[in-house]
Amino acid sequence: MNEFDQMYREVILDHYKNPRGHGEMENADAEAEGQNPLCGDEVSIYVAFADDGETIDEVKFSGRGCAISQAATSMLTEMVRGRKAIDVARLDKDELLEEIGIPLTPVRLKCAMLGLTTLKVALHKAKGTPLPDGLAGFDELELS
Amino acid sequence: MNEFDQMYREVILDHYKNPRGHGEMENADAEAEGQNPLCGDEVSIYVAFADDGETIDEVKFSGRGCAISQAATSMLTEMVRGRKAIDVARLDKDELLEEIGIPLTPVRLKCAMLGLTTLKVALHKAKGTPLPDGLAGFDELELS
Amino acid sequence: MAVQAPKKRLDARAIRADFPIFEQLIHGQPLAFLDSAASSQKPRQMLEEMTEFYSTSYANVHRGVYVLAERATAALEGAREKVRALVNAPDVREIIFVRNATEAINLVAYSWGLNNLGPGDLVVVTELEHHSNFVPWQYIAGRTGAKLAMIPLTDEGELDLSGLDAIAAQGQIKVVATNQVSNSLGTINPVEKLVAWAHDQGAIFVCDAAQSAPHMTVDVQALGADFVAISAHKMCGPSGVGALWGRTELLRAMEPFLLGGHMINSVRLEKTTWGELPHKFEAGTAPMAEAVGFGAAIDYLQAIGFDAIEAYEHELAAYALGRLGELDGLTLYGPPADRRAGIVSFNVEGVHPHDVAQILDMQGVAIRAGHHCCQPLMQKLGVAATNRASFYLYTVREEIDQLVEGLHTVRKVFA
Amino acid sequence: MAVQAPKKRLDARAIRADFPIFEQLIHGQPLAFLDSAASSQKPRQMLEEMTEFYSTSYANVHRGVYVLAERATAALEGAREKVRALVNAPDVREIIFVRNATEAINLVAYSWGLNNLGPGDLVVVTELEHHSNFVPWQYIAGRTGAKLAMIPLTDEGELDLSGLDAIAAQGQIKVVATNQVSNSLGTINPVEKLVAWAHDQGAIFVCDAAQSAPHMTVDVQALGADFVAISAHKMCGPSGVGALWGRTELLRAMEPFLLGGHMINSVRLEKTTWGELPHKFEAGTAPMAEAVGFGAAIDYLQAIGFDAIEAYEHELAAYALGRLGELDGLTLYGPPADRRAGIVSFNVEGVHPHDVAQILDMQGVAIRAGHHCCQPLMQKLGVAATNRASFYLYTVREEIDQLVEGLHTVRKVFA
Ligand SMILES: Cc1ncc(COP(=O)(O)O)c(C=O)c1O
Ligand SMILES: Cc1ncc(COP(=O)(O)O)c(C=O)c1O
Repeated sequence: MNEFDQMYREVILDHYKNPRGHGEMENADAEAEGQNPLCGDEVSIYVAFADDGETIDEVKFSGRGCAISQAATSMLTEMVRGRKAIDVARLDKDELLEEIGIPLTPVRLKCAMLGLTTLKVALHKAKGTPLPDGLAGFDELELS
Repeated sequence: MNEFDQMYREVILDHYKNPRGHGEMENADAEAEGQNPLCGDEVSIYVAFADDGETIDEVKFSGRGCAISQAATSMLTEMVRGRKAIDVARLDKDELLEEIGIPLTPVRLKCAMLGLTTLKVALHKAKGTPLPDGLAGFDELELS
Repeated sequence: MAVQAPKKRLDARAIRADFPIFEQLIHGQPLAFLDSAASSQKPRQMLEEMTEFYSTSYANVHRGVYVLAERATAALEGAREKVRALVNAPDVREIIFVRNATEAINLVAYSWGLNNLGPGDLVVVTELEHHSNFVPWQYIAGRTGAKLAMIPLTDEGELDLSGLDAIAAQGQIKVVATNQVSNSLGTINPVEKLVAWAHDQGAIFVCDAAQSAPHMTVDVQALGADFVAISAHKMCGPSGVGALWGRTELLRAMEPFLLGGHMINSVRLEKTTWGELPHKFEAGTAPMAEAVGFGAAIDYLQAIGFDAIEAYEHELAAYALGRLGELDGLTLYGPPADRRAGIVSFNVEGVHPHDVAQILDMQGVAIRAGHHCCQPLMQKLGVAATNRASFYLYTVREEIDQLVEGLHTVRKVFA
Repeated sequence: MAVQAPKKRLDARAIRADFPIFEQLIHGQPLAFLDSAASSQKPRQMLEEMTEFYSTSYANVHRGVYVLAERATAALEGAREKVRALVNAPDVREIIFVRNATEAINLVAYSWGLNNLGPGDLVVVTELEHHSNFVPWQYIAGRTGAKLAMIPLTDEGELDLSGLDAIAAQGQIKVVATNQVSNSLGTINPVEKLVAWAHDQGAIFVCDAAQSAPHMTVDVQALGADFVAISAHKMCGPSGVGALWGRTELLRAMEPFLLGGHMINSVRLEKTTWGELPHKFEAGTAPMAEAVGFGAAIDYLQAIGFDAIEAYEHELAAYALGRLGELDGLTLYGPPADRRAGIVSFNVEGVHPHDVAQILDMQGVAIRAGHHCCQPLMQKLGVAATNRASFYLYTVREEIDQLVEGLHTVRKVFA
């Protein structure tokens, strides 16, 4: 298997072409926008909590980006549904990277992390918890 | 003859130790100050004209500087006495350099030219003639 | 600017042999380096001259009385004279060494702008500007209360000059700042016309020549501009050095920008006075070896000849536009080959530029994918990013073929 | 700061063999290079690392998706991490690459000063400052209406801290800016004390470490300063690069300084937003190869060890002060050897420093003659200029002997 078959393996292309959770959400319980100034890619993330106000019931995302960022965000929506907001806000990025399962260079790592970082910001904002220093550490990603 | 015997030949040292025209002058007809920002050396030049208002009757200088700048200025006072102001204001620097008669590196050339440039400024100021562009060209010398 | 028959044709294959970067394989493939607009590769001759300088003639410049300091000063000032000759400046003291074109523009924006702009004034840039000729003006305009206006683009990616009067009606134009060649689209802009317009308005004209100076003769006197900014690293020189050219009268009248050692005449607690040009604008230890390398790069380019370089790049651009035109689902941006420098921007339908560039990289092809520091232009084009292939004197047609091959693979992966 | 027994002694003769500059004769004599305080010579290892970078890994950084751009980015960011470790900064994003210490100080003066200083405020420097840590403050204070005050010197050439309260009474102190080691006298200043005083006043402390970082461990956390400025060229690195360290909170709160490519997050005609640290302060193409060379220089120095370097220089200073003391009619400036770095300033009675340096040069001895960019200090000393001999890790005692020999000749010529 050559390198680009590895990087653009079937599952990545599938998530890219058929993104799960793609769309917007009105009256989301949590929401944030992020962009990657290196390439101008943008993502908006919307979260609806279950009745307990803690469990993630639904996640949607919109925006534009490369296959890696779009696929990673699509996978992310599948990963976090049903989990507690607090756990996801602290999610180890390796968990997502494992799911993505391809070797990433530093520049592409930023693509892959755009969705997760934006989701974390949405959750922290909704819960009023301070952004951990490690998050601000995604220094190429502008979050708002 | 080795290099420093050449550069610090007898006549230079003589002018340095016994500068001609050293001193200040009250009510000078022309006067200017110059300094070399590379080393902080300063010179003030004073000129008295003869009754025709054109001939340089007396030149004096004060200030501090290295052997080259002091000797060159001392030699200069001997060179210009009795000449017309207008000719001295246009004096070719090579005439002075020939008199000095030693090889000069670019940095030391600035030392050697401090007195002459300041004298020219004094004369132009006194005569109300504009500083020629070539003078402003002594770009390391601050004149006032 | 039509393609002129150059006196001599350049031999890209021979030139290429001067560039050590091509002596390696990338992902097992020969390197097709198509990102020279971001920064060019370096010829051995230039690298050797810098090493030689450090090894035999290095010392801090200007103030030293000893041999090494004299040699270093002569080398730095010799490089300044080479830059002067490159841009045909009337006086070598108008050449100021800076880090890059960005700093050159900031120097003017701060030093001229902070002291000459105010409410009611207008700074005019274009929709085609690199951020480095946009954000400094926006920021300094903001600080001084002046306004920023933008000359828009036609659909072909050329400046639309039909609305100039409307812009002039918005305020007192004090600065017009545009590039000579667009780094995104390769567009060659009608700078002479804009200079005339700027001067009619009583404005100064700042020319960002970062992308033109590597590829064509830039003659500041023929241009008539007031300030010109260039970067060495885009023209076979080292990183860390660039030059600002400015008119003596303007530079003399300006306040200095960076303050410190070397740029002064005398320093007192009560009052400090500035040195003469160019020193007044060169605070602190200069990028000495970098300036020497810049000089060596100029020697290298001039030996080949800017006419030959420009003509060759037009050929490459035409060839690339032709070959890329063979591909389906490809959008090409910018003007026709005869009105553009060796830069080609495009998008592949349904594939994000990052993915295009990534898959190309795996085939040894280096292009740039992104906004190219031109977000206002990207907005205009309605995209987040484009792919950009850019050429230089060492580029060979095989590299463009390798790009086209690679794009076929991109389409296959995303089929 | 007492001399500590270093873990290992350095072998200057072996180190010297790494520096190609010493492979030549000057006026037929071996080179006695005693001007390292102005700029240091370069080891082969550093030069090779830069050439290697250009030859194998060069491209513009950060934005590129392809292999060369990734290598170049890794090299630049690797160098940043080396600078971080050098100064023990808590976070690598606090390291900003600039051209030199002068630019680093200007960055703070403009970006922090323009927005935080005003009438009634006071900026405090010392009589011992290099122009680069004096003129920027004077200029920005002037622009904002703040005042500049100077901590004076004792007759021994050390800071006189007895008048600090009187200074504080003159206004609201907002900035205290001093060097850690004086480039003219070699004085090692009590920076920690001054930092504490500055913070008591609610002021920020800017440390000019241009002359200390090459010679001793500079630990920004131990110092407690808010900003620290260094230059690579004084510490075996290339020209064209230096670093500013600043506290994250301050850097985050500050406006950017240079504007343009790379330092933005998004650019719109209506509004532009800044990138994250350190990018916010690094507009345009970085001095990439220079940063790589800086990193290599740090590796080189750390392999030898700053403790060993500092101890060795104290030895050389003591030896030089002893030998110079043998000469009649020589005035020595500055503190005793144990309170100074490897810098010795002096004057020869009746002989202008330019003449001293010239005659020494003819004997292969390179020293500096002038005001050393310290005119306020020269005023205090009541001289226009001094001679300065300065040492580094490649200096050998024979060079100091050669200096003393040469001074005998100076006396003979001017007898
Ligand atoms: C104490 C001190 N501060 C600042 C500087 C300025 O350094 P640079 O010229 O590298 O900016 C120097 C170097 O001359 C210095 O010795
Ligand atoms: C048109 C244009 N202007 C300005 C710049 C900025 O150049 P530098 O990053 O060397 O300052 C560039 C380079 O990217 C450019 O292409």
